[in-house]
Amino acid sequence: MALILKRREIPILLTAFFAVYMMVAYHLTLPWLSETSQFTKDLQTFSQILGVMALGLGYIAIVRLHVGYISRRIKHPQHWLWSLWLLIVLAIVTIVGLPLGSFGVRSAQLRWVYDSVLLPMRGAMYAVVSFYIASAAYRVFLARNKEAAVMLGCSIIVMLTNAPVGELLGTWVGGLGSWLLSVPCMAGERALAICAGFGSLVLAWRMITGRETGYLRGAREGGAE
Amino acid sequence: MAKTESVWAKMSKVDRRWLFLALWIVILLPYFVDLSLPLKITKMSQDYYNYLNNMPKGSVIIWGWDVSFAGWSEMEAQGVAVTKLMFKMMREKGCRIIIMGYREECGHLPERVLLQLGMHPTQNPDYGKMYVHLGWLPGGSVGMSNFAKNMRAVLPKDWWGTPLDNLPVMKGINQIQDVNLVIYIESGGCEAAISQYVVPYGTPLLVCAIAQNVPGNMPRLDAGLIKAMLAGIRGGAELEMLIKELGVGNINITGISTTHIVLMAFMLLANIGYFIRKSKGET
Amino acid sequence: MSLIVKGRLFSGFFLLLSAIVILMMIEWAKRGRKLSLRRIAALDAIDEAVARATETGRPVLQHGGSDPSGNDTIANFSIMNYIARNCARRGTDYIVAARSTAGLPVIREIVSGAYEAEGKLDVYDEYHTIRFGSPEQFAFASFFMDTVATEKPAFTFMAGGLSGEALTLCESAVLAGSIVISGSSGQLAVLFAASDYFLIAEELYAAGAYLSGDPLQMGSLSGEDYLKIFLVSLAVIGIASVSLGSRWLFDIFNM
Amino acid sequence: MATFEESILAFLTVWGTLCIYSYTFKDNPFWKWATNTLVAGYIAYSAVVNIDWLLNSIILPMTKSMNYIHLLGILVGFLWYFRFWKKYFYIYRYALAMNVGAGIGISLPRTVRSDITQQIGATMLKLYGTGTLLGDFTNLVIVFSVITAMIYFIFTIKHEGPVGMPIGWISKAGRWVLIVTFGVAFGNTINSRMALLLGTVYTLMKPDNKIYFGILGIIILGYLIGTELLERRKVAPEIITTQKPD
Repeated sequence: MALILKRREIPILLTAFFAVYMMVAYHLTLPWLSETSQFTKDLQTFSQILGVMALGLGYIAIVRLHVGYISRRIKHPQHWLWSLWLLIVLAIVTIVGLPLGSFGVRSAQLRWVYDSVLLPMRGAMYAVVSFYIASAAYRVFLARNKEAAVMLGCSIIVMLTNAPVGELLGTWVGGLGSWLLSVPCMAGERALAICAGFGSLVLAWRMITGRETGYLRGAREGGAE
Repeated sequence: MAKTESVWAKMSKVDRRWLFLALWIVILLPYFVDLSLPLKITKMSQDYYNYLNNMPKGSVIIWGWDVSFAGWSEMEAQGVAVTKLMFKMMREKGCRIIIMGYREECGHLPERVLLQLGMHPTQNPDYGKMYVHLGWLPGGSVGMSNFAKNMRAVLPKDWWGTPLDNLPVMKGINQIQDVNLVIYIESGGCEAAISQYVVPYGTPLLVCAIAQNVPGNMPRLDAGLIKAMLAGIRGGAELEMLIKELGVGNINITGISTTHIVLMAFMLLANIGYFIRKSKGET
Repeated sequence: MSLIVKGRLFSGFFLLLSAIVILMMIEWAKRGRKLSLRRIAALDAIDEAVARATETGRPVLQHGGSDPSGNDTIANFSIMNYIARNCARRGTDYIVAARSTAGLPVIREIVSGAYEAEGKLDVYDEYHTIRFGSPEQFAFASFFMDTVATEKPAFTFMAGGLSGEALTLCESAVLAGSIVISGSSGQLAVLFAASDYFLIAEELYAAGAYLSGDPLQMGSLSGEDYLKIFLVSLAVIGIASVSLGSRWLFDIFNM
Repeated sequence: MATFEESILAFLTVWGTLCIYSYTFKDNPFWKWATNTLVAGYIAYSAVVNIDWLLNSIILPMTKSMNYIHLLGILVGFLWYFRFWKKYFYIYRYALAMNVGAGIGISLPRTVRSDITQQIGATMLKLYGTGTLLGDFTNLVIVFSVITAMIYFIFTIKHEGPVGMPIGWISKAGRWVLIVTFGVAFGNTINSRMALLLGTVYTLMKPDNKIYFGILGIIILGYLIGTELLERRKVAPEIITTQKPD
């Protein structure tokens, strides 16, 4: 029995069924096979709840990882005491967020957590990258060749368009900047979007036909060869 | 001769922390010296404002949030300004506003803005009559698609637990066809909203985009999938001017000027240094 | 009432067509169809960069990619196999900075397989070569930068689900004096500016297909190309007819 | 005057932000503290918010009137957790497969329209007779750019021979289009990142937070510079010997 359940065909068939059914239902108007038929609606509600039920996966994975670090008393990539601190924070936020007593998602305590810790810190985390943009602009953004020069020129015009200071140079800057954005850049992005669409088409068809099973284990069996 | 060479060579190797220091200085500068410059309203923001202004009376508008905590630092200007405009439309035109989120953070973020504007249910007795906050909708595309067909199946209650059937604002609104407009504020792309609302049902969509995603959204704007777009912090500042309520956008836009000047100066210096070194055969 | 919802006919047809073309091309490639690809500049650069690392005696560092489910990561694994074999052959120090727990076993398999194929399994030290950082974005970034600072690689290859943190990684590697080749379908502009060579979106997939010779990837690539040629020709016909004042093709697209 | 609670809030906000910014100086314990706190806080936050949705929208309504689809979703949802059971981990693939399948089925046909057919449709522009010279020129640029950039992404035609050569030229033009695109996108990315930075600084400079910004900023910066100087004194000779000529 276990051998049958272990077979890769079962998940592939499930993927194929869900994907193909939804695609067909999207296009047809039959009373029993359309986007608004009861079965389609039920299937979507089911999928949505199923997706949310994965909420604990990341949670458990990170607990396991850091419990492992602590039990092995590792020093690299970070000292195990930091892992201990991580688990403490995890426990505190979880307790504050669960509906126990006066706690819960809408409680003042959780508002504290996201207002004073998560919101400013996550913003700052991404803002750190802006410092690197500054250093990249200085160090890497050289007009070494024609390509780099054109790119540099376009960036500077767009920067002048985005900042109010550009208008001091005249209205042509803003005009040129918006033209660059809405004509050549738009066209380039359109080509990129079309190609990205093809990328997802290819991946989807490979998954549906079971040629691409990487997502089921982490990666394709047998590696890349 | 040898001396100049070493100066330019040194300049290319300067510790990046000096650049960071320069950046800190110009970021903090506008808080001490008034450097504000006049802001010209761009066509994109004007179109956005006009589109909302021309909405007929009594429209039903979904004000959808898809901003992460990380993106909020940039999107605060737009988020607050659009919310203000929504409430203005609610008062003046009797539009019904349905606030909702599309990711984990977006139950709390709109709540925070409602508190800030004095429109939180504990502060405003009108809550539920003309506007509602539905909380957040999990499931990404699958969730959106489901919500579009059958709102009450997946969000039977609002963010504070009141059943939707008890809220007068939700009367007669069961599916996306009952909604006249979707506004979507994003920090991670608006593809899901386009593919779940616009493509199958043709619901008009306005997007408030983080500046980084503006180029990526341009083809969709051009193809008419997005009706109008507000771009980055500048869009936020311009909308604040259009609704005549200046806020965080107009404070930070000055910083955009100063930081951009410094960055351009960095680029220029680096390139001058590079060309001088190149002409001397140093590279 | 028609059988098909109005406005969904053409896109539905295209969906079906794409399935047929892509699956047929994959099947054809599996039966041994030989495909030749156009030259991709960054691919030649990979060889040169590995050679330079060998000369200078400094290591080659590769980003292990995030969770292995997308096209980017698949391509990264193909390139990983190529670079690992190259390094094993030349005796160059090779390091992978792994990010995803799900990807870790795959990376181990690929790298040990590459060393085995070159008959260098005796010099392969897994703990030295494959280093696991953290699945979390910025914790990984910090780990990666740490690795760059201590190992001073001569060549850094990055691909596979790069996002907001990518610039910090790239910048730290450039500062350490490394050649950086990256490939991604996101963060294009930033990486294009900051790396020495950049594989733009599909170029990365093509590079992965080319280096591995995998019929699945090759076949998909060729299928995509046929579809692109089809669409480009439709666009040209459409532009011509619209310019002449007729919108029939446009109407078909909206059917 | 801020209340005690508000002061603590302000202190925490500034402290967390500055701990993260300390990283721009170098790797240090403040940053380690901040990143571990943030990872844990964020994961726990998203878990509890998800649980809250499940409880409020699915489980509690179920106690009033039974909805079998909801019940089935929850029961099948437990298959995810087989992932952590070594012996039967493969059962977890079933949940994953259904989830992936539904995702593909729902987004693919719509993406084909929004990202492929609609985009090609929007490229079918009039090349002359739009009324203005700029309009004609703009349309020409759009058409030229989209087509050349798409041809750049065709890989299976070698740029040799009578057919390949012209395609090679077109493809080169496409690369230039992409470079202009990246230039514009880079400018916008800079704008975005600077706005993020300014947004966090705006929080730091709020009246309640300003004072902590000053104090904590000096403390953290002092620590960083102090340790840096100490380290430099220790490793200075080594740096000189290992520095390579550029």
